[in-house]
Amino acid sequence: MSKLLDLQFLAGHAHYLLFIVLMMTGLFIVVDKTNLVKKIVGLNIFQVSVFMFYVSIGKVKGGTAPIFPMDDKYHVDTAAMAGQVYSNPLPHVLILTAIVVGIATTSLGLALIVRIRESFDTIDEEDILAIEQDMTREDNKKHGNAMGGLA
Amino acid sequence: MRNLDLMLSLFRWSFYGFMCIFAVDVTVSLFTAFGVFDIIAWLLIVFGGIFAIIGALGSLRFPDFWSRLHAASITDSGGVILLLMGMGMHSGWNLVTFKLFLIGAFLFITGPTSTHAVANAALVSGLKPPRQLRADLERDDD
Amino acid sequence: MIDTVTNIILLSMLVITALAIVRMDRLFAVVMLSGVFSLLSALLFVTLDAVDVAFTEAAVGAGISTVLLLSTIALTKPVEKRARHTALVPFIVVCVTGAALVYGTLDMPAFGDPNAPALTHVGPEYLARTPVDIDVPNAVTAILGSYRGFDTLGEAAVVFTAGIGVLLLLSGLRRRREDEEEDQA
Amino acid sequence: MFETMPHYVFLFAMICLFIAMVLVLIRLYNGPTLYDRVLSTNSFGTHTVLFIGILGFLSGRPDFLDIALLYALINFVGTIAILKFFRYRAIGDALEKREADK
Repeated sequence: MSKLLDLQFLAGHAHYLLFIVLMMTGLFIVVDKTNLVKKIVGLNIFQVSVFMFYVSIGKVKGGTAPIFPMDDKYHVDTAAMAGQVYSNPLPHVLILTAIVVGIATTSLGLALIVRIRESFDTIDEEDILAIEQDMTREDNKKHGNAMGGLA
Repeated sequence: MRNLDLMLSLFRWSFYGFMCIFAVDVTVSLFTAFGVFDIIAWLLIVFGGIFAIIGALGSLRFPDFWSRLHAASITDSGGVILLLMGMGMHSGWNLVTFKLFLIGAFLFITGPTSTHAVANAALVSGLKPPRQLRADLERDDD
Repeated sequence: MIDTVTNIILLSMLVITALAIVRMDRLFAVVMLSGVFSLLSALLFVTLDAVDVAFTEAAVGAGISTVLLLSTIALTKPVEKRARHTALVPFIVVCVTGAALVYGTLDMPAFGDPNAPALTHVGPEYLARTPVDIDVPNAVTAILGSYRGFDTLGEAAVVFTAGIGVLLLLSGLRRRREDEEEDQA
Repeated sequence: MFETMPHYVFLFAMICLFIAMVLVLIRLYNGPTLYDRVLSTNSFGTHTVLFIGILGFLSGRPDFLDIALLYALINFVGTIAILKFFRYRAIGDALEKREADK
């Protein structure tokens, strides 16, 4: 923990700390808020902070985006690349894939929310829980004896 | 006492003169170190930034929606045009200028359109202009 | 220096936006704040040299995601209810998780360190071979389309599955609703 | 002293845009009506477009203005989508029919 008091160390790791704060904000929304749409928004925040963390690993100090200069015949100009530092393109590729998959899962979750609202007439988690408990109680009343008093 | 006043005014005016000479000197050295276009570009960028702040400040501080609409249009017109023109003049004639022109043309079309759409939606939904403004509008109709 | 300060300011604005999302209970405002959130995160991607990621994040986060959230709210209720439980337990959970993650980052190399393990093996190889093998100026496109083409195929499969799932979930919506209205009438 | 003058100019513009973005964010957070929020979202998008341009010039690679162009486009589409939503309470035509029946 004494590392956190070192200013040099803190300057190099401040990004990571802020990513974690952001991630935990998303987690707090997912855990604490009962509205399902808001939970999806929280999940998005969590997701984006993970993406940023991942992309920040590929960043090189003094580097630029991995887009190479071209010469007159539209080939990559390897001579002009010589002194230039480029950031690592691999995290960018992986995160590009992850973003598209993320929007797919988000849309699936939102479709589920629409169906939940149709069935339960609410999108609040606690209300849904109460309704489900009521349904269980009803079932117990109806079929409890038939199941031998176990259900 | 009179001598003190005289001395103070002398001091003040010499200070002003010195500042004037300093300003002229700085300007001349700027113009000799850089071209005229560079300096115009910087002025445009600086004023564009100031306009952006003015617009944002207005949209924060103005009392009702309709005056905030007016303040936000300052950023959309003054800020965007000045900043894009400044960046274009700074980069010279190349692909970047063309892209900047494209952005400018697009914002020039979409900015007023979206602002009009917001204002229209607000008016249709029943957000009334303040009383004074409404009175002015009615007087114009007569 | 300026890069770091810009990053920190952008990240602080992101955190402020996220906290505003936590506090806001009108879902329209939450959706708009999340649109602003993804615009800001795309800005941060630009400063982290991930231009293509910023492109995608802007299109997906600020465009598609906002429209999807808005249409969901159109089909459901626009105002969030106050939670009945206390926020203490979630807060403790979040703090413990955050402390564990911070402990995990202590051993990481500093931000932008060129000797970090992540930057010394595969990345330079890709950067060196892309101009020779594929001759495309954008290294990200080259890797995405060629070296890691199967990843993209898997992504397409996932998106296809998700699309089928959404269609299955929403297919009978209007029909069922009309049936309901006929029943009520 | 004057060699880095363009640098300072762009830095000044960037700081201005930062301040403006924060002010617009505050208005977005406590705007009383929904239209205030839409307006400030739109304004924030414009600021973002300008910011990317400035950032490109400041980092010495102004080739990334394509992203700014994309932002401008998405910003416009987003604003129109939100307003269409407020007008008809639906993005597609799913609920318009029901709304018209009422």
